[in-house]
Amino acid sequence: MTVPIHLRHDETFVLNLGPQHPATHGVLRVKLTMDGEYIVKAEPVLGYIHRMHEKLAEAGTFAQFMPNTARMDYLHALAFNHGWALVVEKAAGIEVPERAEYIRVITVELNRIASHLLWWAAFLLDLGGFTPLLYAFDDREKVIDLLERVTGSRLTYCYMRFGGVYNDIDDEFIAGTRDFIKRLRGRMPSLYHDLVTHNIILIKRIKDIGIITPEQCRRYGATGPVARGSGINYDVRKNEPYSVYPEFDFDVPVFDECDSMARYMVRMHEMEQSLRIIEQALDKLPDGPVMGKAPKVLKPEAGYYYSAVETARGSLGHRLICDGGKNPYKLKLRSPTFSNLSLYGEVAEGMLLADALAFMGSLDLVIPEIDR
Amino acid sequence: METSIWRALLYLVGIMAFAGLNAAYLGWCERKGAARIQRRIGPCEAGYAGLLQPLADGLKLMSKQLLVPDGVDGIIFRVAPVLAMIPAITSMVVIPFSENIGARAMELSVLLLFALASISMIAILLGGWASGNKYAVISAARSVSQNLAYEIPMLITVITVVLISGSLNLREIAIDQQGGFWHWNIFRLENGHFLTMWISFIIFFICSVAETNRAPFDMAEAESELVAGFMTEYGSMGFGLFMMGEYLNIVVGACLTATLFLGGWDCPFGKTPGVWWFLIKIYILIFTFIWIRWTYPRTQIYRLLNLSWKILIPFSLINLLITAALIKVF
Amino acid sequence: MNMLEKTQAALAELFPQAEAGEGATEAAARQPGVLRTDPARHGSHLDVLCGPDQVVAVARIMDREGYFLEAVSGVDWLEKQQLEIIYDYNRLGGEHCRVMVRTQVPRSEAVVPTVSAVFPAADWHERETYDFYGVHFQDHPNLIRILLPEDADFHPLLKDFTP
Amino acid sequence: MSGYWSDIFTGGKSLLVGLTITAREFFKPVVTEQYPYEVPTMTPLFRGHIELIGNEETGAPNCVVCGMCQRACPSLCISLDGKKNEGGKGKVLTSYVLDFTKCSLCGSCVESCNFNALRFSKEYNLASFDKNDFIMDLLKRLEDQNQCKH
Repeated sequence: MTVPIHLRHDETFVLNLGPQHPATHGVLRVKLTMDGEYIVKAEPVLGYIHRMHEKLAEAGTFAQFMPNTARMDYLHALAFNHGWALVVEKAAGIEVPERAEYIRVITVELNRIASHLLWWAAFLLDLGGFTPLLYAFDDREKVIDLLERVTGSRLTYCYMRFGGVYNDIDDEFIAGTRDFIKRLRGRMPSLYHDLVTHNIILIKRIKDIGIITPEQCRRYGATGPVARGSGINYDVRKNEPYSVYPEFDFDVPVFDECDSMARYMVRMHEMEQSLRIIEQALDKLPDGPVMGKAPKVLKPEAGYYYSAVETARGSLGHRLICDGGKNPYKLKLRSPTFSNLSLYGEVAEGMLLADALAFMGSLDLVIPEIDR
Repeated sequence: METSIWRALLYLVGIMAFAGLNAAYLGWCERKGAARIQRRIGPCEAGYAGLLQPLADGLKLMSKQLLVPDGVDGIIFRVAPVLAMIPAITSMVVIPFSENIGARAMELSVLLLFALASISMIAILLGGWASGNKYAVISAARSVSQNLAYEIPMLITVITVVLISGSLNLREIAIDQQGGFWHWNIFRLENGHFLTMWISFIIFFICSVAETNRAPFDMAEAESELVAGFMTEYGSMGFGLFMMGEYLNIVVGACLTATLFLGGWDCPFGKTPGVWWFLIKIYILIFTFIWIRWTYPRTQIYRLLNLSWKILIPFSLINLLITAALIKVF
Repeated sequence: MNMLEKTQAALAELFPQAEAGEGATEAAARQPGVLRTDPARHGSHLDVLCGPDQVVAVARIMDREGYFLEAVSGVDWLEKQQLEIIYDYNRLGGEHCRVMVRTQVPRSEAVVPTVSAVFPAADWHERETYDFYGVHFQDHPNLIRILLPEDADFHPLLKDFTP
Repeated sequence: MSGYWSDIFTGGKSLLVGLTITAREFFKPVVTEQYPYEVPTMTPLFRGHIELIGNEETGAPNCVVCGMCQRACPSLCISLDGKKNEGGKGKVLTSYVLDFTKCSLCGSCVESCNFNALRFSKEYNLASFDKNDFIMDLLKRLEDQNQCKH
């Protein structure tokens, strides 16, 4: 939607959206300069849930940081677990048994589905549809029950270990996962697509809203579904393969429309692709140990290490610098939504308030991950 | 003379009781309905199946302090919730529940209803404006433009009904439709009105959803955008009155739809007309309101205005023309 | 010529005196220049050490070559009394190539020109580095606290910071 | 203009489809669990707060006060103390206090324990008005458990 009126910068008022606001899903504050219902300037203000995880990483040993990783992106905690395990394994040169890699992929992808389901639910809530939230939670509950079986916790997992995973999966988990795949595939067409995706109100609400050009994505470093909704074929799992992802046959959904609808469709298709990955991983699952040989006290060689994983929100990077000691010397977390949100100000300019909130919902923000 | 005083008292009490019960228990119905749609069970703790929940909510709201924040326009702030409630109750006066039950059968009752309906819009405007809250002011402005846009197609469709029945009296309109569903305005066989009247009915129904600020047209209290819209600063019974006003407006809208299009108290099979048929009709309509609310996401303010100005108004005008032509031809 | 070699050649022009070397990253006491690193071990293909005055020129080259800025991070080398700023560049799709650009400034006078004019992504990342390390980014449009409260008077990631 | 009509028809149809879906769900059974009338069963791996494991026969804690759990804990929420075992070798646990307000249930302590002295409890009903309720004396908890057993 183009700006139909000329914005008058002399008659503006400031609207504080947040830190407590139903649409920001957490404690994000956006300082909006408004002209009526049109946004003249949008300025996100961060840091309301900042916990200085990077300093905490320096204060403890490598293993002691593992529980912290789940507290950042609490919706896709296993990917953060995975990212941290990967970068430390890279630095310390730890081998991971194949079965553990498969289990990692299965659990991370299950968690990705849960994350996308919750995004879908929350996005619909932003758009005023309450019922889809409960339907999505019904499915998400099944995923969480499955993950609780293997990890022992429901949301903030601490499941990965350097050199493997904490616990092996059992037959019940495998059977439950297969049931879930069947169930989600059965429910997807009617409860998700017929009720919501094809709904004219939703289409009119998010189509052509929040256009992010591919160039903007590159300049702001947007990744994940935001970039893929703008026609950029970038997925860390494909571009910079890690773990056992190269062994699976899956597609990276890319949409060229650049609008909120495109981002919506990317995530809906990603759930289907994640189901495919899980299915293949369950079929190929090798036998063997789930924990490799790892020294009890890690002392990686001094040097600069970087490792990226694809979370539900984009590319998560760990920039780890070691000095040969027991603790990380420096850890920088490159969280995907931090970069994704930074383009909000530029894109939201000239939007209507309601559209800007729909656009914000389509970015899939998780505030603790932005603030770290 | 004495009998008419008793009659007036009886109707006063009756209408108040009907309004009060509806306002309280529609909240319960809404919560239960929403819960069933979402496969929950809804309120279940207070009384059997949560039937005492409205009472508990009412008690809680009444026992709270009526907070008037600093910097609001005190008088208007206090008056607005009352203003939201009064017109809704007053509207009940002219609604014919059956041939013999109805407080007042006025000649211009349709006009009176619409006049009263626009007062509740003013209540929202005043409430939002007096709050001095930016969200509330935006909500008030939205609500006014929305109600303006939807009153036009609503009135035009009502004119088609009035043309057919030849009266502005709701009771006369209902009596005109007696004798089975093929006499109801929506399916009226006579003069071939069924060709256009079902469209009128849909337009009227959409408009009444929009007029009562119900989802998917709840722009005024879009909670994910405007927090709670015009109600942001209200607490305790001020908030309670707004909520009750909203539910009463739904009841009035359903009554009006039932009377104008669905034959009022008439039985669909042409036998045993009576107040129960009227009640069945309005509660089916109210359930549809609830059903719609818990199915769709919210629309956007300009989409909503587009719907009114680009689709509903042209269609209702064409409908009006065809209806008038049909009456003239036959 | 693949992306890696092309980028390496483009970046090497900035360092006329340095010799193109290959191998793993040596300790930080190395000369400015471009170095290839093993991506399987370190995660990045190129390790560029440049002076603070070359940061913007590097960013321009990376922009021209179609890279995006992944992150800006600071490191406090307390023993050497130096602050190091690390810019991670990566490619959005196509051939994967990650370039780590480092620059070092003295701790007492930590001033680096901003690259936010080239990559708006740097805006928030630089604010974060300022927030945590007190590195002053010259000509930054809005260099204020981002994650810490606006009235904070400390830089917590400095190694000598004690709460 | 074609967009106008297709919007009305396909849009209207999509709205009706939506209504039929919610109507269908309306008559399906409830899926929620009515806590506290229905109590969920915890999976065997559920991580509650930690508790001490007692010896099968004597009921005395397996703990040898090596302090590995204390060192492994990222949030410093374990404090334990022991005294020299009179008449035997090693140490005897005298106090084991878990500050559950800081615990993040990561399980590092359980993993670090080489003497099978720690495990996760299955307790999840842990609401309280008092912060001090979460400073748990695990030794006392073990004694209570032993008493229940006998």
